[in-house]
Amino acid sequence: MTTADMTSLLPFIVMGATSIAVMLLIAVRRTHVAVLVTTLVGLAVTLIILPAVSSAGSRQVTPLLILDSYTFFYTGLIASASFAVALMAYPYFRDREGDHEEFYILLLLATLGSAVLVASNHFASFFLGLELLSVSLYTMLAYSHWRESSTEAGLKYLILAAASASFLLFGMALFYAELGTMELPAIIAALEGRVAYGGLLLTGVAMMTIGIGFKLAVVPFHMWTPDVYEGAPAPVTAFVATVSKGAMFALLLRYFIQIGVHTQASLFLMFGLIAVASMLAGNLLALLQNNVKRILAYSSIAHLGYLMVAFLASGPQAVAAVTFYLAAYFVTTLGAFGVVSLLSSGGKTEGWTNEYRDADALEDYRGLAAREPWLAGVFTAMLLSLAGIPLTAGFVGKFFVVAAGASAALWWLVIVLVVGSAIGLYYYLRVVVIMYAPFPVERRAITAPLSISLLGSVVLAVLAILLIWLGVYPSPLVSAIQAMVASLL
Amino acid sequence: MEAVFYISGAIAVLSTIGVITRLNAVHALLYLVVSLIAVALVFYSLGAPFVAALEVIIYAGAIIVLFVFVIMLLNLGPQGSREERQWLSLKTWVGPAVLGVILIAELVYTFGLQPSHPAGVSVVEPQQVSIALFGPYVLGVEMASLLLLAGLVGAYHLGQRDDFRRPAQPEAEESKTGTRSDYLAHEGRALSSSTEKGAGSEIGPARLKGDEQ
Amino acid sequence: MLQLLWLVPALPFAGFVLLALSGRRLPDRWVPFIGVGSVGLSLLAAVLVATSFLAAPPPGYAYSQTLWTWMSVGSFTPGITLYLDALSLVMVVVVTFVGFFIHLYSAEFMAGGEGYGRFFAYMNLFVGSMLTLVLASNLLLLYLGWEGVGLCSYLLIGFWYQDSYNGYAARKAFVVTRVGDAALAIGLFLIFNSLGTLEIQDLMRRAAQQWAPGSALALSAAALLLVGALGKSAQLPLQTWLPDAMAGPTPVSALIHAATMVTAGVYLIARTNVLFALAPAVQLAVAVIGAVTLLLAGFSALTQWDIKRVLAYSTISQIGYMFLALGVGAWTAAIFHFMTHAFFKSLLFLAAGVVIMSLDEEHDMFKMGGLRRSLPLAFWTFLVGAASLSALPLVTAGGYSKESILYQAWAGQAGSPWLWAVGIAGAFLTGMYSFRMVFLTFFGEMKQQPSKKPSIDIGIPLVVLAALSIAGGYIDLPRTLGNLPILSSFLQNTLPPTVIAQPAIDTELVLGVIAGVVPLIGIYFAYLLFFQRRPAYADGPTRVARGGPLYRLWFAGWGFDWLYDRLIVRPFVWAARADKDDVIDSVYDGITRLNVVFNNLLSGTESGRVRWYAAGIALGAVVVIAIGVFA
Amino acid sequence: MIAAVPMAHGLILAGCLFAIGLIGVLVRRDIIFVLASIEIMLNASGLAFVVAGSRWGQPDGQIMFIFILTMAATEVSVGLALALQLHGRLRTLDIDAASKMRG
Repeated sequence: MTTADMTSLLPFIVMGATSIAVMLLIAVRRTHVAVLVTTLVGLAVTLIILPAVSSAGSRQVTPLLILDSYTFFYTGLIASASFAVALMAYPYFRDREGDHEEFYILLLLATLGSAVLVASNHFASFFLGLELLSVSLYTMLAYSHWRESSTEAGLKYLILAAASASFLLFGMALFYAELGTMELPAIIAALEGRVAYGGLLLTGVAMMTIGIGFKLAVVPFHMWTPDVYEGAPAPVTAFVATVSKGAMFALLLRYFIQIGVHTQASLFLMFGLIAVASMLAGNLLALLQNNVKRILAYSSIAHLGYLMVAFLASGPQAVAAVTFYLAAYFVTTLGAFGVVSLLSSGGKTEGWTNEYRDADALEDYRGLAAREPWLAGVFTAMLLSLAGIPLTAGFVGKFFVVAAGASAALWWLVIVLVVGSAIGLYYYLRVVVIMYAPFPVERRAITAPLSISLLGSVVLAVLAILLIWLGVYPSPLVSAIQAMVASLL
Repeated sequence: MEAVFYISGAIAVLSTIGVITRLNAVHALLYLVVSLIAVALVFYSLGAPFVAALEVIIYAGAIIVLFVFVIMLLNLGPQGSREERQWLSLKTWVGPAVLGVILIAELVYTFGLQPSHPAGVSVVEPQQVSIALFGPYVLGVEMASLLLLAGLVGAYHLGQRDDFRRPAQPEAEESKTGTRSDYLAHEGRALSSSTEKGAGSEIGPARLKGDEQ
Repeated sequence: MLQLLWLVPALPFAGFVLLALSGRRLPDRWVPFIGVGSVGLSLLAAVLVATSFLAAPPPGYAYSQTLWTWMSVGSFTPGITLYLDALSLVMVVVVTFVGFFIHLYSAEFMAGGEGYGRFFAYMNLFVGSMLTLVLASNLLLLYLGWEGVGLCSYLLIGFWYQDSYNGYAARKAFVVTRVGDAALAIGLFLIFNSLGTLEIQDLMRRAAQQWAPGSALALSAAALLLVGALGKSAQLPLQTWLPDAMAGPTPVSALIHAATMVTAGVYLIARTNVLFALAPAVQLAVAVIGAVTLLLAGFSALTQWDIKRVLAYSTISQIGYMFLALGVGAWTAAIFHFMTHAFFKSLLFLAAGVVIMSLDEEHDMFKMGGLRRSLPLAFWTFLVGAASLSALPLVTAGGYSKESILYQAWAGQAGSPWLWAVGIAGAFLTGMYSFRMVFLTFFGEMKQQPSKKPSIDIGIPLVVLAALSIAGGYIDLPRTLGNLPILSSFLQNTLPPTVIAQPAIDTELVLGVIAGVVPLIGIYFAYLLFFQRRPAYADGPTRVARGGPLYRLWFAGWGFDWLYDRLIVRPFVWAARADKDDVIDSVYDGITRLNVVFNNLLSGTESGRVRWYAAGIALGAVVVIAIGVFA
Repeated sequence: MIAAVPMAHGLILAGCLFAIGLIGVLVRRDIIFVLASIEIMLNASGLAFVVAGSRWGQPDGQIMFIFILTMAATEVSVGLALALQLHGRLRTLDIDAASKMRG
């Protein structure tokens, strides 16, 4: 560990140190605002030093971590998302019972875990990053322990995540048993030019896919998604939907595209089937759903299916497509859950939610446009972006993914993608229509006016601007991503 | 030493089967301890004495104690075993057993096809392990410490038993039929009927039993 | 200064964003500052750009400003690029100029009404979209502006949405123009597919190289673009939406008819003139459609009682002239007429708006009359507009532009005496219906006292536009009158020159005299029928035959609405009803039901039980390993 | 001291323990048993690592086992805390009782 190593590690160190600082702060004095500010400062410092650190070039720090532009790009994405989540969490928890401060420790640790995932260069850091993320998430999901569904979500996630993590570990062990190394560059070198993988490696990839597929929530490892999305506090749902999945997908790209698993026909078939099943099942499941969080959960299954198409296309164009898509997906999903989170804020007294539930029933959104035109507008924009309507970030992302799939001649996958998107349009518009329907008369009397947190509104405004920006003027991000991908592959 | 591997392997499998079939939680945990010690012997026979010791100390020692502690805390009596008997009909075993056996078959088939590489030909001393642990894996140790911190904070937060000071207001959770839930709940009109419908049939008996205690 | 070009469309968009975001929180008195100011600044930017363009023309007489590349996927790299040449410069200046005065007028006209901010937001978006359309350097961006214009027209026609008729009119405008839009979109795909680019200049160059004149590709591409243009420009057979579009507030009508929307089709054809030159049959179709439309709409205008409907039909008719000009290859004449038309038509609408407003929303000309003394400003400006519309020779702008079209319709390479004759007949009708409006509204006995007078904010636009309706023509004097074709020679830096088969000064002179006299005859007839009401003519064809079949046919716009109702709408509704339980339906129904069935099946898997989910993972594991290892 | 069993046998042992643990997760309804079954699965994965490490005579497999041990400990502590929550609320450890959310 040289000084240069430490410098490169600085963003990670800052995140870890911030979590400990928050813990000490809580020990001294419990103040929600102070904890929030410390968290935000920590994340902001991370974001600020990222460009400086990344300009030093790529560097492998111990066999465990590789700190290249790919790592720093995704770390930036993840830290920004966590920043937004922290800002959403504040109004959400403020007026609710119980201790809120530990949440930020866990948020920071989960962010650090995700960053370790994208920096992973070794099975050990893969596994430890994943677990740091997962263990923090168990508690974050169950954080509102005054809500029964929150506990339920945490428990379900814990059991399934632990089971699938053991699959992942077993797969890694098989890789290690066959190749005698757990370092990614050594694995790539060992597999260079190997035509057929043999049973151990094939089983290893399959078992690792189970662990990865669980985190990504692709079919058939998807079933936890709606329940966990529904049960978790809305800001945590935003985190699960973006950071946890994004980090895992970044890792999937780094490992499997570089190793070249798609060159094995049977593994290609396996991933292809997962992609097709995810696109179809995700969209079909969302069709008649009456819970907004569950709709978004099912839609996320479909979106990860779309991403798998680009993953299978492989090559620099596909990696760029995935990266842009993920960035767009981060903005869109954070925005959508930001709206849900803001509407669910307000504790015992205000709004139409109360301490024990989030604003996630579809009916909660009836007539929202009349009451909160600005929130309804943002939500509409986010849903349209998820549906892939032009001039939103989602359209550009989907366009890139389709282009990647088409240029790799994955016609079946592209066709399913288009069919899936067509089905998807229905349920996104269903939510939009509900929002612009008249506000039910019988609820006017009993629902107090909403007081929407200013902080949350600012976050949403920024996300909405980003959404349009990426939809109208994506080229700066695209060229940044292309430069970043060029250095990776 | 090959015999140690095979004998303790067999013991591990059998006692593990014991863990998942026992009705009484404490019995199951005892089987688990046996299984873990058997696995520790396997480690030893494979030339990994350090982790063999850790397996006994941490797994069979610390973690199992956690389980026992919770069982004591909840004071699960013989009523737990009665429930278990009721839950564990033969029928519930069929599907999981089939899946598990297929998985075993797949793995055994794949592994069996491997050319024979001997394992455990040399002993990896604790010293070697430690040097590696604080050499190339030092960042891993740091991450593991943060992992433990996350577990600590989580267990602390979730360990709070605030369910008693919670008011008796039930949650309005009806996903598919959740259309009317919100404003009813808002008015404070108890939604007990719908909650009961949703899960009452499942929890009802269990809750009654719990209350009898 | 040319770098300021991006500001021209950006400013109205900025105005829209500001107004939309501030919503109802913005006090009404601030709204015009943003709404009018943004377009005013846009006009200023346009003028600056135009001056520097004229002072120092950029190389190739075209300036393009790439703001950014939208996305870049393989060969598909649509840029957000603005393209300024003589054609788009004229369009931009006219659109911003007329748009600004209409906005200024609206500031007063719409004041106090509900949705003041919303109105200006839509209007700004409208102008911004039109400017995007005009400045777009590729067809994709043009299409974006095209759709934006369509959307805004929908929003603005239905602005007073509480009245269901307005909603109907808005829907009608949207649906009918959609027919054209769909054709345009298909045309874009066709062009991109065969030429590999959507950059307008590139595609015209490539088309000229790759497509033989009259080839099937060229014909279909031009035809698809033409159908798109017909929809937006309200030409036969897609003209029916425009008269109903009067449902919107009067400034909206002025904007739609004068500066934006309907002229988009004219612009599209002029912009892609090479494609049309490669498809002579389609170009002939443009001329014929224009000629027929101008005549039919002229007859319809003659019978309307609603002053705004007369103006609407007159727009259809005047756009018909432009199409006629495009069809015979008189590109510059079409743009010239577009310009003069923008001046006098906006003037007429705004003046009519004053009349309607002061008579408390009275649209019926037969209930007006004698307003020339009580509303002098409206009268004089309306008179100027009507004179320019009827193309009075020498003194009005419309006279010069129309004469230019008529001459080239006869003498142009693709022209023919037949087309000229139709145009002359149209000119007669134009004179007649224009002055029918003037006489019915401003002369005769006064039937209703105006309740309010226009203010200065309303007066300025009227006077300015009136001045331009007269002076605008001197920018392009024909050979017979001084031979000073400033606009034509400027435009011919971009547009191909019109080929005159046998240039002969005496033919031009004779044709010019005829074109000058015919409107006067039309006005005289109007004078006899509607001013003097001479007994011999008082029961003239139109007035008497108010119940007659021909009259009714004309009044109903040649029954196109009726025809479409019978031919398309009713059969469609009938078929839809009859087909309710039929095969086709059940296919769609089947898809829906299939989706629902799958949804139910899959929802069943979401049992909420964690053991069940674990079983899903286990099953998935078994399958995934089986596929991975054994497949 | 040296066993020199075929590596495949070690992996098969690990696979068997793993599958038994999986069956336990699928069958048992008591959270305590489910968590114990998960421990079995994790332990089996760790065994696989140790087996693999012993084939190569490297310490890496054992180090992975140590990390797995760490993770298992945190997993269990959080899991048991959640079990206490559930018991406090529903007075049962039946995992199927926690299935309010579905569809």
